[in-house]
Amino acid sequence: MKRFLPSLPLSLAVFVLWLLLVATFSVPAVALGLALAVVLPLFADMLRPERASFGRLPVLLKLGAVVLLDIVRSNIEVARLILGPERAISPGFVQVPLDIANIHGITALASIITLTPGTVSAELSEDRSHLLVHCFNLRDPEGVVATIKARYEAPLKEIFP
Amino acid sequence: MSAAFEILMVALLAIGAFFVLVGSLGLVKLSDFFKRLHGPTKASTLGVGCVMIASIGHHATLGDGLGLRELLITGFLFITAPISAHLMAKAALSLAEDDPRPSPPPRPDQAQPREDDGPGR
Amino acid sequence: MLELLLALPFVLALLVAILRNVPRAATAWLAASAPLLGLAILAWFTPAVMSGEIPQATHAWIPRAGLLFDLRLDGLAWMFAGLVLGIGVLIVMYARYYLSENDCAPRFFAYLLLFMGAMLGMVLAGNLLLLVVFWELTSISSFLLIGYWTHRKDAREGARMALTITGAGGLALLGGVLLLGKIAGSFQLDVVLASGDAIRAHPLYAPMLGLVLLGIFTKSAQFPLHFWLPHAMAAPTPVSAYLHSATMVKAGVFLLARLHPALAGSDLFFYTVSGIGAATLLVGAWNAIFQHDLKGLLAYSTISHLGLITLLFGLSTPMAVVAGVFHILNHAVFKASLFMAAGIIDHEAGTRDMRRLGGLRRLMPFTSALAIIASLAMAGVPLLNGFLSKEMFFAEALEIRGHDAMRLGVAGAAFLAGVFGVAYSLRFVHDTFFGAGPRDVDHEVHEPPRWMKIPVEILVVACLAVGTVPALTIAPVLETAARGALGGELPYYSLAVWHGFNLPLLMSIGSMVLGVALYFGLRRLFDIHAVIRRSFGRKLFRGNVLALLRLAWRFTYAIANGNLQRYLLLTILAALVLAAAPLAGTALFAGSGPGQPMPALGWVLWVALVAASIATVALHRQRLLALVVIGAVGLAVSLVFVFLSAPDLALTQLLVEMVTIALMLLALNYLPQQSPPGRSRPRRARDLAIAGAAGLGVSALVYAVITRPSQTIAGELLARSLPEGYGSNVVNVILVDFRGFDTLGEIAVFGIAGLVVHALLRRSRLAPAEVIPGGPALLPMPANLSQLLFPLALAVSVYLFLRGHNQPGGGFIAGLVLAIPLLLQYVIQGSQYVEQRLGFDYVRCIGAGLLAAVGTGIAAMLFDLPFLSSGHADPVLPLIGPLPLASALGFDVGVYLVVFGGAMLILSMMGTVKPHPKAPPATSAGATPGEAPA
Amino acid sequence: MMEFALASGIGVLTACGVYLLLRARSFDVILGLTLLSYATNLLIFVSGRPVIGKPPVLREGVAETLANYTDPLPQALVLTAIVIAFAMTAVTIVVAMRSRADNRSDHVDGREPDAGERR
Amino acid sequence: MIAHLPVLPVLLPLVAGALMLLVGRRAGPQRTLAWVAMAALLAVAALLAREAGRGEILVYLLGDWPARLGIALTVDRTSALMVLTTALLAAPCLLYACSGWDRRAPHFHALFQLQLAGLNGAFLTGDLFNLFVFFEVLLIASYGLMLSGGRGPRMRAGLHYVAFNITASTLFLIALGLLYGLTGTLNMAEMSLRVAAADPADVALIQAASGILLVVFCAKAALLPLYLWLPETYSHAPAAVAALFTVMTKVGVYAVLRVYTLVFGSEAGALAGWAWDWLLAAGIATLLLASLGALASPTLRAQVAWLVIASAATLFVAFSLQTPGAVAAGLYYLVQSTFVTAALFLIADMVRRQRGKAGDRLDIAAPLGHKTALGLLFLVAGVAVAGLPPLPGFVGKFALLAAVPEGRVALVWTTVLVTSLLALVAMARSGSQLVWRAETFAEGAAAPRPPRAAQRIATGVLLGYLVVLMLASAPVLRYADGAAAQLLAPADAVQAIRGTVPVKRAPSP
Amino acid sequence: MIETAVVAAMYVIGLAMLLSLWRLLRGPSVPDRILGLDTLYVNTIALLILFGMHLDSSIYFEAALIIAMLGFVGTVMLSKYVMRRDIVE
Ligand code: NA
Ligand code: NA
Repeated sequence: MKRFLPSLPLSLAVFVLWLLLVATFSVPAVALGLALAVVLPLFADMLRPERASFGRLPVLLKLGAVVLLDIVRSNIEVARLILGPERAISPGFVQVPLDIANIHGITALASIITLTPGTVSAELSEDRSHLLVHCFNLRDPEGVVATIKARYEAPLKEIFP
Repeated sequence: MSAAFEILMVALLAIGAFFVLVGSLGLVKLSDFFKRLHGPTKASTLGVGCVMIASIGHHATLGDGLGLRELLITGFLFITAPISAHLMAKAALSLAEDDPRPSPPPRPDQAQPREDDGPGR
Repeated sequence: MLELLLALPFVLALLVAILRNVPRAATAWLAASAPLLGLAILAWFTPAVMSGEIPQATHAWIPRAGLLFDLRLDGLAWMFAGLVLGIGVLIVMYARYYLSENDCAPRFFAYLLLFMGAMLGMVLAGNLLLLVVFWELTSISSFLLIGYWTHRKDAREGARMALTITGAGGLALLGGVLLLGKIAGSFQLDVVLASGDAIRAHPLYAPMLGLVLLGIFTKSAQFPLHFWLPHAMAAPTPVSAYLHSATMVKAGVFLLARLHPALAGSDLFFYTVSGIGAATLLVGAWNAIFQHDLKGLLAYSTISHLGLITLLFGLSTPMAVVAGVFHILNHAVFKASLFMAAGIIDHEAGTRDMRRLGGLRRLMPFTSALAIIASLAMAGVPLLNGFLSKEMFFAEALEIRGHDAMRLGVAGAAFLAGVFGVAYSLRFVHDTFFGAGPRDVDHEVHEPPRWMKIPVEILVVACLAVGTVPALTIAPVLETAARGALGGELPYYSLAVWHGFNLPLLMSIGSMVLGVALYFGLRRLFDIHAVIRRSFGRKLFRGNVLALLRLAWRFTYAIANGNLQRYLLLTILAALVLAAAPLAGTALFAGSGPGQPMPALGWVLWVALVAASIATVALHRQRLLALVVIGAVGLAVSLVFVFLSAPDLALTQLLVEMVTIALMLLALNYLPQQSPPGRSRPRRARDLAIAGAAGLGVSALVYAVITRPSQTIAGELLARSLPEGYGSNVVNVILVDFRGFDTLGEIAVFGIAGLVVHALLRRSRLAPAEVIPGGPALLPMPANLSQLLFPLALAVSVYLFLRGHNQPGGGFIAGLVLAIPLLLQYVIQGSQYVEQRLGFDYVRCIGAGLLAAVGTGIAAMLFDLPFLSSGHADPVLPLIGPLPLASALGFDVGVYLVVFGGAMLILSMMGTVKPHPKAPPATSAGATPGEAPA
Repeated sequence: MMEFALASGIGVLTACGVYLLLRARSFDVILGLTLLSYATNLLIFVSGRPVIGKPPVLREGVAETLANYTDPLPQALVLTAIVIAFAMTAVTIVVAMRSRADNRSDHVDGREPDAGERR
Repeated sequence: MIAHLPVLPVLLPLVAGALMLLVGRRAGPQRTLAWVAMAALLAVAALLAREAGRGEILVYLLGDWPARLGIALTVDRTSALMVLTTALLAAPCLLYACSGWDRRAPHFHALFQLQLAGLNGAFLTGDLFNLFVFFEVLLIASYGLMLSGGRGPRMRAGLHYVAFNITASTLFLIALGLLYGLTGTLNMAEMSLRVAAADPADVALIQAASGILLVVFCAKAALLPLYLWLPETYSHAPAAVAALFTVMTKVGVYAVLRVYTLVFGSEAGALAGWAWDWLLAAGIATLLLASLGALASPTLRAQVAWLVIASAATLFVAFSLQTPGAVAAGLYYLVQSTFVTAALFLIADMVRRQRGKAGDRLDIAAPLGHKTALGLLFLVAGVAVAGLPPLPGFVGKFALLAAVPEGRVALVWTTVLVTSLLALVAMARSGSQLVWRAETFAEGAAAPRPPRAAQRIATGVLLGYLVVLMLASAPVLRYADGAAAQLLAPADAVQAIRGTVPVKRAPSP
Repeated sequence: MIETAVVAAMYVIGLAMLLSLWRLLRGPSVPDRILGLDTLYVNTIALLILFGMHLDSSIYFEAALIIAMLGFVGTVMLSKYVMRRDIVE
């Protein structure tokens, strides 16, 4: 199975993408979508990405909701800061120690950090033990680290065990 | 089309345009690269996102019927924005005169080097 | 038969050249067989020619331009052919012994026969253009013969000089002949000779005559273009004897004789030709006295005699023409023998310098006797042939009609030349054969081989025979030849040796006495041997050639100075001038079309475009910055496409922009990061002004065009796109159907670009401008995301490809959407990582794509439709249903493959350039051993 | 007004391109050629007369005339021109790289100008 | 298949080039493919010339679209002659390259075929934009041919060549955009009608656009003041490539001839023949300067390159006279000058290889291996290039001189005759320097290996063409007369192009 | 109403683009300019979507999609160049 369908989530993603693109459910379109969903991940697999087992779906959905909410919230927060006087902002870097070892997990975490306004993941240490994060307004480094670990890293550890 | 829908659409457009503008405004106004780096993330998330939803609604009512293709744009932005932000940050770090990075706190539990090399090599 | 006569020398020249490894005697006999057989043929024609017939052979060559291969053997041609062949036999015989063991005989004889053929062709030509053809051939073959001893500088220079002068004359002659043909309405000799009056009356007569005479005078070494002839003496003596006394230099006077009926008879002709002839006569004779080299003396003497003949033809009376023809014959005979004698002397004594020679009559009495007799003929001593024609010349000089001053002048010149002639002949005889013996000669001097003398003997016998019994020997020949030259009735003339005691005889005697007196007088006055005569002509020639070369050099490299900026500047200026010229003074611009309003957003775009362009210029010295900024220009341009209804263009521009940035960044690594401060301020100001003018000009033109109503055929394209091209994206239908041939060319260009880049970078090692310390950047997180992106992008690529015919998209766009994510893998993961895993052969990809596109086009041909005709099918597949298929899809597959293959070939080659071995090694501080830069 | 904006925009691109084209370094010349190619692409494009919002992609029920769609032909030409320009740029860039490596100068004439004649 | 004849000269090399990319890099299959394609192309070109020789204009509607909508290939005598000349030239060039260069230059064979496809496309197309595309095909292939396997100075020359040509192509596009904007069509025949019927207010604009176009063609043809790029480019190209390039300037000349007789020709109303006066002046000036350049050249190859410019300039002089005789003489001269300059490039290369370090430098005396054979080849080629009889250079020049109309005689004759003399002096100089002045090899020094048979044969073939041209002057000139007649009376061509109906499609909707 | 809002939003985006352009042209550091370009791309996506709404057409969707999907490639390469010079290692 792994040989012909290396990554089910990827196949699914391709299929969904295809359906969204063609925006019809005609037989040839769906058939082609299925074919692509099989073939394209095979191509991608030739690049031999690091594999990961995929954990619990409900956690994923919950994490998604949290992230979306955080995005909205921090968007507003950052917009306020930008429009306000600049001296109110005190930016800074913070090293987030990582518990999660899986590269997919790390990637997801870093992406979430970047997508959430106010924080940008700037660098992953070579041993993948620390993520360097730049905060737009860094008042409480420990607090930021703790929030990240609790809100995002913990569920991600469940998703990518 | 209901007035409520219309108001919702206008609001979405307003919010979207606002965040896009704020992002670019930050880019101009802020004094330091790392501060500015936070600008476009607004634009690419909430800014574009709101416009996208408005567009879905618009085409669903006026145009070719319901299509969720616009979601793909946000989807792709969610994949690509972190990559570019990450690399820009790394680029800026590599140019920084004195390293602004705080040293990582010691982590006794992960002292030994990892075995797998990762795809980056 | 005439054709055979002409072909003989050429055929044998080829034979002689091919048969290189045969004994010299065989080569010589082979070579001699050409003139011998030729003489036989000529003899066969003789009765007919003598009876006034003109055998003719005509073949078409380029009839449209009046060039016929027409051979014509009238009396003059017959005489000249006889001269060429007869002396030719003797020369071959002589040369067989003359050439040394080191000389390559086949080459010599081949050249000689080539020349012989050219000469024969010239005299036999019945078409003036054909005559020019052979005329130039004589120049070329004489060039080869003069330069035969290639190792000698004087030979090379002499050959070049002769070729330059006679070649120039030949070109002038070509011009003259073309004019003559225009005037006469034909290039056929018969026609031209018959229309003398019309020719002389024509307004173009003077320029035509000038050009023809220029040809004649250069060939016949007339003053002041005579100086090449003495330098041609660097040739082996047989060549000098043959070409530079008997035949080639006679080509000029031959032509003078040939065209006499057509050209002569005007005052212009009379004064020019006789004036130049007289000047040459005197200059040549005077110079001959002071030559120390035997061949030099003979060369100047030849010049003088050619002047004499020219003068005679210039006088234009029938008698003068007869005398001229007669002297041609006589001079050929005695001068050839003299040259051969000089050659024998050179051969035996090892020198031709009269200052070192002397007393040879004791050492080689027989040869001396022959040479002395020939010299006396040259001096015009009675009972020898030279006397007869000289006497005729004196007589003619005294009978010039009308002009008293002219008569006096010519007679005086004739007399003076006679005096000089006696003087140099005497010098030749006295300094060589009498007096004290040879000095500083390392040879034992003795008689030459038997067969080397025979040619000289024959010629000297001829001198004597003609001189004593002219009526029995030369009279019929002269009559035939003169009739050919005059083209009609001959005047009365007598070839008797004794005409009574008259003024010409008095002149002869006088010149004899004064000549002897002059020679000994000069010797007494100052040492004639010490006179050093520099060739003024050569100096002038050399100077001119050098000046020409210098001028050429200066001109050429002042303009083509190897500076690209200048080339580009000139190109832009040329375009500006040619575009501005028609517009100067016209009130153009605003067309009649109503202008469209500009939305404010458009101005935003305008500002972005203009600001980013100007910033690119302002920042261009910091290259990376310029690249970033130019990216904004590209984005602005694609937005223009978006707003102005061109979605395909916008897509393409966006994608190409990305790839272009990639290319430039890849290259920038191997180039300096900054441009040094460039040119001086005035230069910059100039460039700025030109750039401004170009921009203004383009703006004006564009504005003028787009405010005019359009008259495009595009309406029909729109209408026929869907029903006949099976696509609703009209742009794509144009690309793959209406103008599919353009696209085929376009992908060929794209594929070739890939090949070129591949060829240029495949094995090359380049040094990066700067190596940043540290190993390759590790980007695990972006790598992970980009691997996720990859299959999704592929799906988008397939989608864009499939819908391209009906919606924005298509093969090109899809190909790039496939290539860019792959490029991203290269960037983020490194080339080694990608190529080990995804080993495409991009070159084959290009080939397959091209084949697919062409194949789709060819498929139409199987249905008897033209290449690239589109087809359409709606197969109904089980389970899937109807599947609309346009043949354009096949074509687009080709585009897709080529674009993907080409783009990736370019990018991957540029990305995987090997660093130059001399480049500083990347000091990888933290890198593990496996991470050396790929 | 739009015509004027387009014409002037193309003019500015041309002027900037020409100025860079006349610089002495290969990279500057390549930049100039890139700008010029933008200018020419736009020029060909507008020769079909610029129209906002009428892309030549046929829609059902809309008459296939120039009143409803913009002229597609120049667009096809520009597409070809873009591709060709890209190919040419690629080759130029590689030749510039090789010339720099082989001749040790990125001067377009393959050698550094003497001090006297800076250009 | 005969119906598809016009497109085959493009398709054959294109397919061959594509196949070469698929069969891998080994020389065997590559050469086999190359020669099969070459033979086929020769046959096709000969057939095409025979068909065109009948006097009808062959129109091939690609995609079965009427000429005004799609792209039509148009074959008249001139284009068929160009295709045949190219094929005849290419064969010996290929042979010469097969003596070894093809192994050292990556993708040589594919690039060679694609170059031929580009050349033939440019000669055959009847569409102005398609002409641009094929110009680009042949140019980019020429970049590859010139630079593949090259180093150092060749790269510098290549950079000049590339940058210059891209600039010219940019101008080409500008001109095309303006012309399309003003006339609304790209088909030359169609455009000619629209130019003839142009609104008087547009005439100046059309002329301005066509002026820019003229600059482009003249840049490719190396006409004053745009010729400066050529000597360094050609003298740095590999021999077989330089020899093939001799037809590239002729593409520019051909394009001028085609466009400015058809679109702006005798029937173009206010713009009839406007370009030819400019061209005559520029041609004469170029001819003079190029002849001086030939005299000034430091190397034999540079000298030949200048002679290439001189020959192109001669063609401009001939064509700009616009009389049937002069145009025909020009076409004849075009063919012969292509062959002779190509032969000279090959000879220069062989000479270079026989002279050791001195190469083909003219100012250094050096021994020359295999002097006799090389000398003979040089002699024949030199005679031909200097326009001396009896070789066709003379025939062409004299046919040209004979056809000069009254008012121009003094100017044209003086120029042509004087420059012929300069060429003669130049050839005599270089020949005597290289061949005659050659020293003997030093004792013990091994003489260089003789030129390979392929090299000698290739050169011999090119010179053989000259002999054939000389002997067949009458029929070739007759053909050229027909070609000139077609060019100077474009109405028939326009009629034929517009009148050709598609095989299947309706001519109009 | 919506139409007006769309147009107004487009103007706002236009303003944002000018601001991004200013950063792109002004610098001062290279990453600043890269950031400006990146933001310009993101702004463009919004503009394209709005323009599609304005025209009632989804014809520019692909352009927006491609910018979203591949627009960042330029950013990546430029940043990599700043970091390493050698963008394909
Ligand atoms: Na690299
Ligand atoms: Na590398």
